[in-house]
Amino acid sequence: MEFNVSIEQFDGPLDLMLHLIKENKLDLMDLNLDVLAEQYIDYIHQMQEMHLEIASEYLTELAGLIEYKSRKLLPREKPELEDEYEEDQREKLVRRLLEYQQFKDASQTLRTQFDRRQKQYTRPQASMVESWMQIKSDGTIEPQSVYELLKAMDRVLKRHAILQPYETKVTIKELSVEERLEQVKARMKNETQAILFETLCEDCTSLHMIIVTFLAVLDLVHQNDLICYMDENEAIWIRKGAAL
Amino acid sequence: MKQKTIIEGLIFLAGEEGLTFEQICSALDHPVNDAVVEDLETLKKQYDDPDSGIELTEFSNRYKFITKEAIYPYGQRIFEHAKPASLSQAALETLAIVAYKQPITRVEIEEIRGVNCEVMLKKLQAQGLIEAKDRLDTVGKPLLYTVTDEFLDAFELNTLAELPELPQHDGEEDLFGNEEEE
Amino acid sequence: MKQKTIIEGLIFLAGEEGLTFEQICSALDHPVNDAVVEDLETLKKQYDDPDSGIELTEFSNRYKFITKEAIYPYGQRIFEHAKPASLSQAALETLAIVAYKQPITRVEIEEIRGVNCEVMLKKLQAQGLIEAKDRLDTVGKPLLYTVTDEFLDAFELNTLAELPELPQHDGEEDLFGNEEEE
Repeated sequence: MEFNVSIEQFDGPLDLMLHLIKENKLDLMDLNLDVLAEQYIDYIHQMQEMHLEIASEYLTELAGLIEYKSRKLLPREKPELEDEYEEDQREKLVRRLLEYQQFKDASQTLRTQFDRRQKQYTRPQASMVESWMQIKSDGTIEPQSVYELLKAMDRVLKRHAILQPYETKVTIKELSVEERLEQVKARMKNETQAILFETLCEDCTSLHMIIVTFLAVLDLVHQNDLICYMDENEAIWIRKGAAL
Repeated sequence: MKQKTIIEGLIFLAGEEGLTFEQICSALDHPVNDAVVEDLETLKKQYDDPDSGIELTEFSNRYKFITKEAIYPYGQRIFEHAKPASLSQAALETLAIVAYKQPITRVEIEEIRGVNCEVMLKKLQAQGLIEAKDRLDTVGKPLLYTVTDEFLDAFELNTLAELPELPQHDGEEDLFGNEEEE
Repeated sequence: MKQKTIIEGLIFLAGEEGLTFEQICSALDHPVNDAVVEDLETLKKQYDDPDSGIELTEFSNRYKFITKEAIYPYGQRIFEHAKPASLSQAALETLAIVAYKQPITRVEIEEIRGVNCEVMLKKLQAQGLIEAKDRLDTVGKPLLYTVTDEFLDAFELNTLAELPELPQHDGEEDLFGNEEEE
């Protein structure tokens, strides 16, 4: 028998057993423990042959199943007792598998809810609030949870990432020259006087954006939308052109 | 100023922390429970409008404003870092067990999952989704794990009573009918 | 979804820092300046309604939502009576930065927190939670802050190595994505 699923894909021995039950179309309510045990033992052996690391939990269950199998192979001296053992082992395992399956199912619902909630943004508490809070002044510190510290750091990092999108390179979709061109045109349309290139760059938050602005200005000069000149201090002045 | 207006502003001020019903009442001049409930309902409806990018939610008994899910892809374009966390199958299973069975000890969780959960429990604790405040009064005094308010918020729940009933597998139905392969 | 709806959601999630016109445009699908300006105007008017507790402001080229000022006194009632924390959020955040990044200068802390921390650092030093024994060997020789033994006591730690691991926010590695059970 070939097994195509690697052990890393299972969340533990019970997960693996549920998979084997499904693969072999076994009935969980009337479980054929012989088949399951055989499959499980084969599977673990195959994984071992592939030199995959097998967590101890899998081996614990393996030991139980090997014991079950070997008992069945031994000549039976007290048939009633053995039957009882077999029934107990089976019932116990089925009960565990059913309970595990329940939580596996429940976790699917939880996943849906979690994923949806993750896609909704919140915003930090207004900074005003902090100034309203009273802070204990006697200087003594009660024992604190280290997780409060972790949460605080997490908050800081999240906020840092959100509030400084430009500084964290490639965070922002870069503005294209075409888009900037339209913005500059809109801006210059109502400008009767010449303005400094720097003024045009007031909303720039990165070097990239300044370069894009410059390229847009060059384009617009070429199209006679803008007139551009440099003064004695090498400052660049821009004025509305004939075409705008 | 209308009471509804004040409530709206207050919830907004509180940001991600949100406000409980009691906190809202404590800020109002002469709060009448029914009137506050009504205002909250009106606000909820108002923001439910598909033209609104924001919604008013009540998770973990706290009212807070959050953006609608449909805003997410656009938000990502500006804030690439605001990627959502994801939880592994193992993490979700462990959380499910704690949520349905709490308070519960590590050993009990491990019995159900069939694997050692020590590292996982530490991670979930660090993530603020579970906590261990009490200990079972037995040999070894093992820690008792419960889910946190943050868990409720992360899973869109107001209280644990809102958890869907555990699926029962007592015979007839196809056990793997709803199984999803990954 | 309407463009106005997206703009509303984006400005909301940007918090107090707000968004520039260009940032808003960069998130939209096919932004036309005039249409975006119009949406912003409509939103402004919509929130100008005296019944709204929130307003859309434009200050130094950034759009942001804030709570109307008339609501502040009500907010103050909630938060000044809130159980006074022995360490404020700001104090915890500053401590967290020192603990995770030490030794660290004031300027570095301020870069991370985005606000001036001079007073806070003095306060924490007075409380004995941090200290500044060394100086960085660079221009100005700034002080290097580290946490104290008292800090370790307060947080029930033996060494800083016991601090819980920080979750990843760089999107490259999901927090629980590569989970391995032990």
